[in-house]
Amino acid sequence: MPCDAKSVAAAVLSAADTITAHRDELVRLDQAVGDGDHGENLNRGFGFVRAALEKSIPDTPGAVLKLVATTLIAKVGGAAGPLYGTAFLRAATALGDASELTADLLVAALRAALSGVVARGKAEPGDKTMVDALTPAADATGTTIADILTAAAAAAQAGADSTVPLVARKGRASYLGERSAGHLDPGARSTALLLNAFAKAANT
Amino acid sequence: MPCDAKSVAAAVLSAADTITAHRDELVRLDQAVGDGDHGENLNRGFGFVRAALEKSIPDTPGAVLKLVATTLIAKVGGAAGPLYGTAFLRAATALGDASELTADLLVAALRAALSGVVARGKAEPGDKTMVDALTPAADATGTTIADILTAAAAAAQAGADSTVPLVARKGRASYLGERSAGHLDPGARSTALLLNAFAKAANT
Amino acid sequence: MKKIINEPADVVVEALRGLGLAHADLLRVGFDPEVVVRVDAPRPGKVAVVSGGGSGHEPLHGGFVGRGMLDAACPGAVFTSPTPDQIQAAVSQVDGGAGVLLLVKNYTGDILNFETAAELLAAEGVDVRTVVIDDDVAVQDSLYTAGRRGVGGTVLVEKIVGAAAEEGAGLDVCERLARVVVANTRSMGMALTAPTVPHVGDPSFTLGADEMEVGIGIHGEPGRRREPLADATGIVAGLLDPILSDLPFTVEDRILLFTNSMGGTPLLELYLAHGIAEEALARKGIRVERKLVGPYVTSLEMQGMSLTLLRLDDELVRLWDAPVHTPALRWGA
Amino acid sequence: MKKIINEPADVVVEALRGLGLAHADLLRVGFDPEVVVRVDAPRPGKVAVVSGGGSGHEPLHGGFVGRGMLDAACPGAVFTSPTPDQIQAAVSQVDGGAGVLLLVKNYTGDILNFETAAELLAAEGVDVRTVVIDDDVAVQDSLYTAGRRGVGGTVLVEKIVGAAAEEGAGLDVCERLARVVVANTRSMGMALTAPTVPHVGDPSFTLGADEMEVGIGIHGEPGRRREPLADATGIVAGLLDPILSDLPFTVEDRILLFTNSMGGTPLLELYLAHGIAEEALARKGIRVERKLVGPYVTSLEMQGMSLTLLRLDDELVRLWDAPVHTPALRWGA
Ligand SMILES: Nc1ncnc2c1ncn2[C@@H]1O[C@H](COP(=O)(O)OP(=O)(O)O)[C@@H](O)[C@H]1O
Ligand SMILES: Nc1ncnc2c1ncn2[C@@H]1O[C@H](COP(=O)(O)OP(=O)(O)O)[C@@H](O)[C@H]1O
Ligand SMILES: [Mg+2]
Ligand SMILES: [Mg+2]
Ligand SMILES: [Mg+2]
Ligand SMILES: [Mg+2]
Repeated sequence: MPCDAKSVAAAVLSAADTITAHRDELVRLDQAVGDGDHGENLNRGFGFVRAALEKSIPDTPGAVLKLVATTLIAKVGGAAGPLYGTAFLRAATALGDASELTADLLVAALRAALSGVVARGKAEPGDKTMVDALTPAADATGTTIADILTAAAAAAQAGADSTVPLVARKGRASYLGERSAGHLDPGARSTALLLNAFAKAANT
Repeated sequence: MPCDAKSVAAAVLSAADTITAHRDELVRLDQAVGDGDHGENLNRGFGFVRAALEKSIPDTPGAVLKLVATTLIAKVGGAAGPLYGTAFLRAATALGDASELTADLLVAALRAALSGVVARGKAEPGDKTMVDALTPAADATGTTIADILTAAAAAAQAGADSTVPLVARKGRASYLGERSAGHLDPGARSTALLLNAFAKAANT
Repeated sequence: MKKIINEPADVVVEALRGLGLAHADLLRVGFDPEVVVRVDAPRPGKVAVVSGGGSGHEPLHGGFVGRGMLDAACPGAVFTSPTPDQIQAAVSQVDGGAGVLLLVKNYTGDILNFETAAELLAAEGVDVRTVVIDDDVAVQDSLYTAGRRGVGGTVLVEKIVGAAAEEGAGLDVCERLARVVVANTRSMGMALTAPTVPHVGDPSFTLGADEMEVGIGIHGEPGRRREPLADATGIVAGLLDPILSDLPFTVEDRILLFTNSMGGTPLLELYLAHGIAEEALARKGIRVERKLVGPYVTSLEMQGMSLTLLRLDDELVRLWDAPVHTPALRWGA
Repeated sequence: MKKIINEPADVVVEALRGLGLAHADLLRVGFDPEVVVRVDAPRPGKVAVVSGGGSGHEPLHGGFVGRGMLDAACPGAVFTSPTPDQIQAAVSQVDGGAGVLLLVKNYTGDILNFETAAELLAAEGVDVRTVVIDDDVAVQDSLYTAGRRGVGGTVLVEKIVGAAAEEGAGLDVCERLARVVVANTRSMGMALTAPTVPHVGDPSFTLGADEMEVGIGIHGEPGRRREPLADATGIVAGLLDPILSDLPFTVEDRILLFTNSMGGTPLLELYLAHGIAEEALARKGIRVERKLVGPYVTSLEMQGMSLTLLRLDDELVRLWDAPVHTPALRWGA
């Protein structure tokens, strides 16, 4: 099955549904080490994404991701808005104006997303941020889109889980010092959730 | 045993102790239908009375009561300060400069106290105020000071108890309308407590 | 009890010390008895405007001492009216020989203590007048209550009368004006939570998670009735309707709308409620010409709000706009 | 959750509507995206001073829009930094051609969003500078944190830089001045209770009846450490000591002392704490030359307080005293 703009849009819509379903979980996670808005902010942002995609779907996979990026940047705010916005923007750039997503383009897009987040947020692996989920995800390989995304999603969740014992060194959780240890990073968790939703969409 | 200024002062001191012991009870009663300060205010006022009497005792029973009156007026505030202040002031006036309290003087003093409170506060029996305790108390008769005070204390407590079902028509409790029913009036209770302390002192 | 205090018995005195230090340019604080007086008092030939009441309603009254408003305030214990000697002391420090106007919120305790003070002052030859503020429509004004409470409207009375006194109006004019403002002011309040009085140590009443008290006063007295928690639109309507029908306020009235926080309600919510109230009034054709939004007549940390409406005329607008310089209200000076 | 709101998602927009109605003489509120701008903006030739941040800290920032302070504020969702398009919209409405200074509290979200906006604005040819405010001594400023938070000191930066811009100072001067104020300002806060974010619905953290959070921020983030509840004297010392030793402030320093309520702490307690702080500073020989006491940088209904000290010089005193006319801060105008 070719992965055109419509397929990518469908995957984004299912990711939006995942965020809605996990809004409260992300709020709770962010309450523990931050300010409790991560789930609300992403849900608000993806709500606007959903509305935009339901109105009309751009022509190329890259254009779909660019729409996601600009919407998140304009509607989310907080740390996650610009970080996810940049991730989707760089991924969109990596896709160029290809009319279909390929395995190679996907690998390139994941790496571009990671380097965008790192460029903006300056976090390193181990800082207890979404970078801990995105870094292993960007190493995922495979021959099909579904394989790569499945591997990326699993890697992202493992990376997210690895944030639990860490002491945060970036973002709002870093204010807590040692008290940030013992909690899952909300941004790492949302990264895993998004990739998992994309993987599911690719596998159906 | 003659009832001179020293005896009256001793009775006032034991009344002060009673107020301290019942401070929290009076706070709770006032919380239910008012603003929760009745116990604190009386306790603060009688604390100053205690300090004054411990320093020096005036020469006559009337002068002792006048000291109580002026101290309560100056230190209590709220409704109870001027009302009890007036009660003690009128009682003091009724005693004149007699060097000893007699049964007749006591009856006159109780009546004067009641009429003072009514003159100031304009409450009638049944309005759910200290007047409901003081009115029956002022009707107390007997041949000795101890008898009269014992009867007055019992009547005051019965009067206080009678306030429970009433809807308040004076004071802060009146703002509650029907919701004031079912609660003991704090001022009626403190009147009963004071008279009971005086009766106990007279009986020892 | 969670509060930033030392000994509960010392709260008022220590808070007054802080007020005096923070605003030494405007007022001086006296102790034993406690009074807050304008730094430049007495002002010869000026009517002295004096108010007071229990503490716990800050900035009322001490925060309104200064140019164009109060000459002195008498802070009682928390939620307890001041004593006559405080009132006498305050008056003696600010009496400029042109008479003294006492602005008294209608509570039995306040009435009795100010009354006693007024008698004693009159006996000393001071020309002292008393105007009682009773703007709370939640209380029925009848023979069978202590009458309506003085609540949010107090700020408006103090500001307007203070402005007149500052301009040199005589005692008769100030007294008349105070009565006019009282006659044209109506308020009503509600609470989501109860305040905790320091010397009591626990909340004044208990409300369920889905309940609110409507027709609440400012002393942690329970309100007139308990209702299911409403949304902001419902809350505002529940306050506005009884106010409007009481005076009544009518189409084309010019009004001052005062949206007051009871202390614990954040400004975010207060502005939200204010907007709803202004829009509701506009829909009814009532012209909101002046506004005041903030925590001005509070009940410690109680969450809740009140609305106050004052019917304006040109004179009242002019006096409202006149310069005022106090810790809590300041403009034009 | 007990709040005076309608739909949680509409809180900010509805509150802004109320702000706009209440202060139509000073500011105008725009929607989609949300901005608060001076009513007389743009002022040709004047440096535009723009700030913003999450909502829930009112009066920060919208309450400081007006003459002598901010030209515009960008209110984000509750506790969420604004988005670049809000910042761009605000700047485009107030840019008077003399450059724009963005005052940004140091939080990752605020930094990233203002950074994005600044890039886009620069690309459009706007001369835009950014000064980051990071006055919270509770956070270690190291490679291993996001750096110190911007908290209470924000008001002081906005007031002083706003005064300079109002007098006609150029962008370089305004930027330098903002950096000077930031460099000389230190704050620390504590909380007795947690705020409840409307879209979350329950308190941001839970504290035992005998606990307090020390080193708290203004977003309901838990503080640096949890301690047994102390009395006011202990609380003030616990805030003052780390502030004093940080800059450090020394004997004979002239300072502005800002005693801030986190929202839910009543003025009675705040003045009490202020008095203790002023007396403690006096004992150390540090001269408190200016004071600000009130709820200016809040965290919804959170009970708690912060102290901010700013080391003054003659220029800062003059700019602090300069006229300001905003909803929340007003003098000399
Ligand atoms: N510098 C950073 N680099 C990468 N990710 C970051 C950085 N700072 C924060 N994050 C991520 O952002 C998440 C928080 O997002 P969110 O709650 O929406 O923003 P805010 O912290 O502004 O409230 C954190 O859990 C973390 O994963
Ligand atoms: N008009 C009145 N006449 C007589 N007693 C009154 C009147 N008003 C109030 N009281 C009494 O005062 C008591 C309350 O006293 P207190 O709590 O000290 O004063 P406040 O109501 O000012 O807080 C009431 O319980 C009632 O007995
Ligand atoms: Mg967050
Ligand atoms: Mg009482
Ligand atoms: Mg009282
Ligand atoms: Mg946030």
